[in-house]
Amino acid sequence: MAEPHLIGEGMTGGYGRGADILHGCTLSVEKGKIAVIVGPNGAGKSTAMKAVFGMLNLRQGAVRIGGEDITHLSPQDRVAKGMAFVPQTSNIFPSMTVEENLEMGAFLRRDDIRPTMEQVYDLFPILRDKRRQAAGELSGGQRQQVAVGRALMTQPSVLMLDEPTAGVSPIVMDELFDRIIEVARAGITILMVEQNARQALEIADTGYVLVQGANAYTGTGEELLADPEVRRTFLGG
Amino acid sequence: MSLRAPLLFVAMALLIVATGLVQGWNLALTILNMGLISAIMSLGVNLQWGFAGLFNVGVMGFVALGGLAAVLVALPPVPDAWNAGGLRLLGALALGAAVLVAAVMAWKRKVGGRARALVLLALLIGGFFLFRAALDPAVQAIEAVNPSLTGYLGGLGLPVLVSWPVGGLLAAGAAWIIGKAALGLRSDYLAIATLGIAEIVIAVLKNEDWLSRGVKNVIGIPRPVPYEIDLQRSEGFAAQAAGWGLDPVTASTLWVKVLYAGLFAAVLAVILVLAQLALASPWGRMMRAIRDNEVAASAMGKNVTARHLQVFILGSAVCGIAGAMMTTLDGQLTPGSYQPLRFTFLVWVMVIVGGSGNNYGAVLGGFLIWWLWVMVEPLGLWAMELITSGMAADNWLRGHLTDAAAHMRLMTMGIILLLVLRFSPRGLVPER
Amino acid sequence: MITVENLHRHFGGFHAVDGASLKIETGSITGLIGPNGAGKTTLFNVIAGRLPPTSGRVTMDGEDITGLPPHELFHKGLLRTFQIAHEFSSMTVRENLMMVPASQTGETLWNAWFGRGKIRAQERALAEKADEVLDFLTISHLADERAGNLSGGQKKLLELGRTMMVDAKVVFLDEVGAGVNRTLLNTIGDAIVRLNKERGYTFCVIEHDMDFIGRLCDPVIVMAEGKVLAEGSAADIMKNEQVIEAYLGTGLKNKQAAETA
Amino acid sequence: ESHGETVKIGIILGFTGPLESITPDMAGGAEVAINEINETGQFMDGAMVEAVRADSTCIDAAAATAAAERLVTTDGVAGIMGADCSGVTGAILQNVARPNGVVMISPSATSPALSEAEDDGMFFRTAPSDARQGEIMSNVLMDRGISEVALTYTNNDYGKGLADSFQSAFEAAGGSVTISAAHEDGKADYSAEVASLASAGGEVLVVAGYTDQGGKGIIQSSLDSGAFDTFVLPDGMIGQQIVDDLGAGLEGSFGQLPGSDSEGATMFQEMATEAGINPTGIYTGESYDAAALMLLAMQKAGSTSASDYAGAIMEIANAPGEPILPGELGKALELIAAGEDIDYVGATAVEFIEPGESAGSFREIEIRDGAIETVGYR
Amino acid sequence: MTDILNALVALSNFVLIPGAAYGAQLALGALGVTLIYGILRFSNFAHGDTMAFGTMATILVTWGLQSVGISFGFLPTALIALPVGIAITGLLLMGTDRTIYRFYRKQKAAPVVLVIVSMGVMFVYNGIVRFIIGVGDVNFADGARFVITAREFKEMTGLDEGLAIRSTTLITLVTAAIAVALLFWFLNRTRTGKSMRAFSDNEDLALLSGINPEKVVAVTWLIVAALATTAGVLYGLDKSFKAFTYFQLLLPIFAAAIVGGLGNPLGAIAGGFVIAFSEVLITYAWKKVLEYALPESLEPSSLVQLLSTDYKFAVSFAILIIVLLFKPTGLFKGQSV
Ligand SMILES: Nc1ncnc2c1ncn2[C@@H]1O[C@H](COP(=O)(O)OP(=O)(O)OP(=O)(O)O)[C@@H](O)[C@H]1O
Ligand SMILES: Nc1ncnc2c1ncn2[C@@H]1O[C@H](COP(=O)(O)OP(=O)(O)OP(=O)(O)O)[C@@H](O)[C@H]1O
Ligand SMILES: [Mg+2]
Ligand SMILES: [Mg+2]
Repeated sequence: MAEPHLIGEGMTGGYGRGADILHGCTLSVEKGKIAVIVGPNGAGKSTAMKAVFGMLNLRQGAVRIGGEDITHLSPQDRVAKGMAFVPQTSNIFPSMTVEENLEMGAFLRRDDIRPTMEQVYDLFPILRDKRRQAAGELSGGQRQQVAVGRALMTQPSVLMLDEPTAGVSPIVMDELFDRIIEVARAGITILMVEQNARQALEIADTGYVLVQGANAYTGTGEELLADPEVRRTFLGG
Repeated sequence: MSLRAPLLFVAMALLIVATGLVQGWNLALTILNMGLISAIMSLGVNLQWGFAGLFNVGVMGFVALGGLAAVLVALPPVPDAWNAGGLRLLGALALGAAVLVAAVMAWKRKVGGRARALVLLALLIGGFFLFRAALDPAVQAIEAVNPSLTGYLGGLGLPVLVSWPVGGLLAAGAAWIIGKAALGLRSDYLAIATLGIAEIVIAVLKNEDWLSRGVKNVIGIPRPVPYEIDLQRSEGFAAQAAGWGLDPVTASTLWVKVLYAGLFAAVLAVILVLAQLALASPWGRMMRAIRDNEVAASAMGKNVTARHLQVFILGSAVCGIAGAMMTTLDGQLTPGSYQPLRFTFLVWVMVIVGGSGNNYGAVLGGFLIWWLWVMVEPLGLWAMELITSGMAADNWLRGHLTDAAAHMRLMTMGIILLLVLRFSPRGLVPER
Repeated sequence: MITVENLHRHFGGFHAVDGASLKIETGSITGLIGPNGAGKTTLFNVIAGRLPPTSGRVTMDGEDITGLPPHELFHKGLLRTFQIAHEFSSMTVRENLMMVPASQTGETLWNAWFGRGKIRAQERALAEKADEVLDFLTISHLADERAGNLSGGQKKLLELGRTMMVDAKVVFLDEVGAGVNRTLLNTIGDAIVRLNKERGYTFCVIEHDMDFIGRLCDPVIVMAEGKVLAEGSAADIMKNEQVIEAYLGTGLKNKQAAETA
Repeated sequence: ESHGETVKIGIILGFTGPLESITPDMAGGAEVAINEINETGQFMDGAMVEAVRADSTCIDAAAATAAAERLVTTDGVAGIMGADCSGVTGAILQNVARPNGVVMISPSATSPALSEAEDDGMFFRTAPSDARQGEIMSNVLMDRGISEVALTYTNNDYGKGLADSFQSAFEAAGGSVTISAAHEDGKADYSAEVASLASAGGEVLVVAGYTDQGGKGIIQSSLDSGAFDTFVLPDGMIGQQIVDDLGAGLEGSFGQLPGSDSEGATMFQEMATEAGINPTGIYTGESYDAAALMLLAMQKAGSTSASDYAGAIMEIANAPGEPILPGELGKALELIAAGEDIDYVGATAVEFIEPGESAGSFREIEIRDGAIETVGYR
Repeated sequence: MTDILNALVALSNFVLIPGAAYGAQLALGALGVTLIYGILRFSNFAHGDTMAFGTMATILVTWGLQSVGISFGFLPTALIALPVGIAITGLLLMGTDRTIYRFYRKQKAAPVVLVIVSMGVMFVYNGIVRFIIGVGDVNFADGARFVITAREFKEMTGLDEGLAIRSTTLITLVTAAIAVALLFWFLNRTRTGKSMRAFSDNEDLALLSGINPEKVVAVTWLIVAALATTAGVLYGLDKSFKAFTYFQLLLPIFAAAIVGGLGNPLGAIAGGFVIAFSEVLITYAWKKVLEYALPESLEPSSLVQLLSTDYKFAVSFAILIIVLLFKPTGLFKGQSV
C-alpha cells in the first residue's frame, strides 16, 4: 500500500521549553478520506493538529504530505501546499466583516472566489445575512461557522478541523457533517478532532483515540464505535 | 524565586559602589538618593500597571502635586498676601467647588434629557463666570504683594517632613477625582486622558502664581536635615570629621547625603513591604484577576470599578509621596521642569525594564535606570572620544562629532535600554 | 425564581433579544436551546448584568434586578459561565478558583497588611476546596499550570469549576459542554443534578447537545430570533414541528426515530 | 608653586533639552575666554585652564545636581560657569555649590528670586536683571511715542519676570498693555496665541521670548497672518539668525539688549566669529564674561579656592581700575599680577551690583535692511 | 454689512485657517501613529523622531538639489526631494524593524514592552538626527510662501481685515485629504490592506491563511515612512525644522490619534482638527470679532476670552478627555488592546 496522503509520524514535542505533550503520536489519512481524532480533554489532540500544521517545534517525528517531507516548512508554506486548518480557539478575525474573513481564507488564491463564497453561504445561510457584520460580534455558533467557512474558502487538498461543531446547533451540525462527507468525496483529505464523537466516528474512515499525547486506539470509525471500552471511556457511553 | 533577583540587586549595589570608588562618594550618594526616590515612583506605577493593568501616563502630575505639598506645608505663610485677598480667594475656590458639585448632581439626575443638558450648560457657564469674577480680584491682590519675592500665599510653615504624607494625600485626592471620571477608559485611551490631566496640573502650577509662584519658582524650601554650611561651621562636627579622617567640607556634604539616604530608604522600605504584602495576598490575586480579565472578574463578584479606583489612588499617592521627597531633596519647586519625558516616561522605562508586576523588579529598575540616566552622559562622551580618537585633530568630522557629543547621552540611553530589553524582554526580574 | 418580562436588547438596528418573556423556577434545571444567533447568550448577558437591556425587566425572587452590575448579582447568588472561556490567563488554575469566593478576609488591604494570621487559615481552606473541585474535573495535575496554557476543553471545565467554588442560588451555564469530552460531560451532568437535588441550586443551561438537555432539563425553553418559540418538557420539545424545523433538523429526528425504534 | 598646574572650570549648560540649540554657542563663548587665557600663559604662574562640560538638561534638577556633583567631587572643578535655566541653577547652587564651597557664575539665569537665594557669596550672574530691562524697554517705547502694545512672554521665570516688570513700568508711564499672553517654548503651533494677541490689538507686539524658540514662532505666525508688523525685541529675541530667517518681516522692529557704548561687543563678535561660533547667539557674550571674570578673580586672589577668590569677583568687575575689553585678558592678567586694579568691561559691559549680579546698561537696536543696527545706548 | 464681512474675515484669518492648517499637520502625523497602532498594535513613541529623520533626509536632498540649481517654481523644492526622503526613511524603518521590533514580535511581547522599546528607538533616532543636522533651526522653504497675503487681500477687497493663505496650508490640507482617502481605500479595499488588518486582528490565524507577516510589516513601515516624512516636511516648510519641536509634536499627535479612535484613519483626521481647533477656539479673545459684529453700544470692553492662552494645552486636553468620556474609544470607534 502506498503511503497515506497526509501523515504525521511519531510526533514528539511540546510548547516552548515546556515538557513534551506529544509522545510519539502518529496520525495518517488517505487521500479523500476522513480521519477523526477523539480523546479526553487535554489529551493533546489540538497539539497534534498544530504539530501537523507546523505550529509547534517537533523534537522527533516527521510530517509528510503526498510523500514529501514538510516537517520544516512554516505554516504559510503549508497553506501554499494546499493545507487548511481551523483552530479550536480564536479562529476568526474579530474586527473584520464576515465576508472579509472569508476573503482572507482565499488569500493565496488568484482565481475567482465568488463561487466558493456562494457555496459557503449556501452551507451556512446565516452568514449571508451577516456578511457585512464584524465577525467578533457574532454568536458563538456563528463564529464557528465563519471559521469553517474560512477554511473551505482555501479550496484545500487537506482540510484540518479542530472541533468544528463545538457550539453549533444540531441542524447546522448535520449540514456540516454532510458537507464534510461531500468534500471528502471530492478527493480532499480530512483530519478532524471531535467531541461530538459518535456522529463524527459514524462518518470517519479512520478513528484515532489519543490519550496523554500517544495513540491509544486506532481503527475504522465503526470499529471504535463498536468497542465498548472506547465507548464507555471516551464517547460517553 | 530564583537567585536572579538577589544577584541583580548585588550587581546594582556594586555599580553604585564602583561609582563611589571611581568618581567619588558624593556622586554615588547623589545617585543613590535619587535612585531611592525613583524606586518609589516606579513602585507607584507598578502598583497601577503591574498589579491592575491601569495605563497611567500622568505620573508627572502626581509627582508635581507632591512637590506642591512641600511648598504648601513647609514654607512660611505670607501674612500680607493673606490680608490682601486670602479669604476672598478661599471663598472663590469654595464657590467653584460648589458649582462643580451642583453640576455633577444635575448630571446624575436621571430625568429630563435635553432640559438637563441645558441646565447643566447654563450652570457651568454661569458658574464659571461667577467663579472668575470672585477669583480674579483676589488673585490680583495676592500676586501684587512683592511679586518678585512672594506674590503668593505661602505655606503653613510646618516641618518639611510633614509634606511627604501630605503630598501623598494631595495626589490621592486628585487621583480620586480623576479616577471617578476617567477610569472607565481602557488602555491607551486612559493613558492619553491621564497624560492630559497631568498637563493640566502642570499648567495650573505654572500659571496660578498665587498658589506657588508659578514659573517664578519657589526656592529655598526648608530641609529636614542640617545645612552643610552649618555643619562646617560647627566645632563639634569638624572634630567628628577629623575623627573620620575627612575635611569638614567633604564630611558635611557626605553626611547630609547619608541622612537623606536614611530617610528615603526608610520610606522605600515601608512602601516596599506594604506593596509586597499586598501583592502576595488575596487582594493581590484579585487585582491580577481583574488585570487579566475584567469581564470575568466582575462576573465573579469583584467590583472592578471600585478596585481600579482604589489601586489608582494608592499608586498615585505613592507617586505623590515621591514627588514631595524629590522637591525636598532639590530644595525648590520649579514647575517648568516637569516634563513628561523625565517624570512619566522615564518612570515607565524603570517599571518595564525592571519587570512589571514585580515589586523588586520595579525597585531595581528605578535604581538602574536612574543610574544610567546620570551615567550615560560621561559614558556617551567617552564613547565619542573613542570614536574620534583615530581621527586627525582638524578633521571636519571629528569637530562635528565632538560638538554633538552631548547627544550621545540620549543615544547611549536608548542603546542600553534596547540591549537590556533584548536580553530580558519581560524585564530584569519578571513577574513569574 | 427568575422572571424575564418582555425583554429587548438591540444592537444598532438588530434585535438580538426581541421581546422574550420567560420564567426560571426555583429548584429547576431549565434548558435553553435555539438556533445559533437566537439570542440565548445575549439574554444571559442581560440577565447577568453584562449588557444593559434596551427595554424590559428582570426580577429575581420578586426583586427587580434589571441592569444591576455583575458583581452585585454575584453577591445575590447569581453565577454565570461564559460561552467563550474567560479564564484569568496569567494566573494558575488553582488561583483561578481561589479568587472566586466573595468577601474573603484577605481582599481588603488592611487585612492583607495586618491580618496575616486570619488570611492564612482562610487560604488553606480555599486551596483545599479548589483542589477538590479540580479533582472532580479531572484536572488536578494542572493546578499549578498557567490557565492560559490549558486546552480548549480544560478551559471550559475551569469555567464550570468556578461555579462550584461558592454556594450559589442560580447558576447560568452557557454551553459548558461544547468541547468537553462526552464521558466527562456525563459526570458533569450528574454533578449538576446532585447540586440541584442536594443543595437546591437552580440551573439554567444553554446547550446544543440534545442528549444532555434531554437527560437533565425540565422544562426546556426554545428561543428563536430573539423570542421564545416554545416551552415544555424535553420530550415534547423534541417532537415540536416548529422546533424541529428551526433547530433540530431532520437528521437528528431520523436518528432518534431510529434509536427509539 | 602652581606652575604647570591645570585648573578646571565646569561648564554646566542644557546641552540636551529645550535650550539645546543655544547652549553650544554659550559654551563656546566661555571656551573662547578660557583659550584666550591659556594662550597668554600668564595665568597663575603658567597654570593651564581646562573646561569640563556637563549637561544640566535645563529641566531636570536631579540630573543637573548629579552632573554638578560629578564636576565638583570627581573632576574637582574650581568654579562653575552655569547653569542656564533658573530652576536647575537654583538646585545646583543649593545642593552642590554651597555645600562644597564652589563659585557659580551663571550667564543666563535671570530669575529675580535668585537674588534672594542663600548663597554664602558663591553665586553671581552676568545676565542683566529682568526688572531693569523692563524699565528700559518701557522707556524705548515711550520715546518712540508708542502707548498701546500687546505683550507675549515665554512661560518661564525669564519671560514672566521680564513681562511683569515691563508691564508695570509701562503702565506706570501711562502706556497700556492690551493683553499679556504666555507662550510655551518648543511647541508646534502658536496660532492660538497670535489669534488672541491680534484680537486684543496694539501698535506693536512685545515678544519676551527666545529667538529660536516660541518667540520666533509667534513672530512668524503674526507675520503670516498679518497680525502685527512691528515687534519689540528684548535681549532673548535678538540675533542675526532670526533676522535672516524672517527676512523683510522684521524690518523696522526694534529692541534692546545688554551692552554699553564700548567696543566690547563688537570685539567679542569678531573673536567669536573667528572661533567659529555664532557671535550674536543669545548669552554667548555673557558666557565669555562669566568665564573671564572667574579666572581673573582667581588670578587676583592667587588661589583657585572659592573662599579666596569669590570676594575678588566684585572688585574686578567694577571700577576703579583699567577697563578690560574682550581680547584683553592677557593685559588684565598682567595688571593683576602687577598688583593694579582692573575694571572688567567685557563683551556685555559688566557692572556688578549687590548681591553679585549685572547692573546692565543697554544697547538699543533696530532692524534695518536685514541687519541689527545700534541706534543708541541707555 | 462690511462689518459682518470684516468679522468673518478676522475669524477666518486668525482661527479657521490657522486651525485648519495646524489640524491638517497633526492629522498627517496622527495617520502614521494610528496606522502603526492599527497594524502592529503599539503606540510608537519614535514617531516624532521618525518625522524628524524623514524631514532631515529630505532637507539634505533639497540642499543637494538647490546647490545644482534645481527648483520647483513657486512650489518648494523640498517636494521634489520628498520621494528620496521617504525612501531613505523607509530603509531606516525597515532596518529598525529587522534589528529591533521583529524580535519582540516573535516573542509575542506585550504591547507595553513595544512601547518602551519604541522609546529606546526614539532616543537613538534622536541622537542620529542631532548628529547629522544638529539642534538648530533649519529653514528650507523656498518657492512662494503665500497664495494670498493679508495685505494683498485687503487691497483686493477693500476690507479692514486681511486674509492670508499660505501655500503650505493648502498643500497640507490637500495631502491630508488624499492620504486619508488612499489609506482608507488601501486598508479596506485592497488585498494587501485587508491582509494587514487580518494580521493585526489575529496574527496566528493570518499565518494560517497564508499571509506573510514579514511582508505585512514591511508594507506597514513603508507607508509609515511615507506618512511621517510627508508630515514632517510639510510641517517644516510651514514653520521650520528643529529636532526638539518634532519631538514635542508627538504629544498632540498622539492626542489626535487617540481622540479620533486608534487604528482608524478617519479618526486621525478628525482628531487632528479637534485638537487644533480646541486649542485655538477656547482661548480665542472674541473682542475683535464682536467689535465688528455688534453695534457700537454693545461693544465689549474686555477681551471676551474664556481662558487665557496659558491654558491652551490644558484646554485641548480637557476637551479630549470630555470627548473620551462620552466616546470611550474615540470619535470613530477605535481599537484597544
Ligand atoms: N455586539 C454585538 N453587535 C451586533 N450584533 C450582535 C452582538 N452580539 C450579538 N449580536 C447578534 O445577536 C444575535 C444573538 O447572539 P447570541 O450570542 O445571543 O446568540 P446565541 O443564541 O447565544 O447563539 P449561539 O448558539 O451561536 O451561541 C446574533 O445574531 C449576533 O450576531
Ligand atoms: N500554549 C500552551 N503552553 C503550554 N501547555 C499547553 C499549551 N496549550 C496546551 N497545553 C497543554 O497541553 C496539553 C494538551 O493540550 P491540547 O490543547 O492539545 O488538548 P486537547 O486534546 O486538544 O484537549 P481539548 O479536548 O480540551 O481541546 C494540555 O494539558 C494543556 O495544558
Ligand atoms: Mg483541543
Ligand atoms: Mg451563545
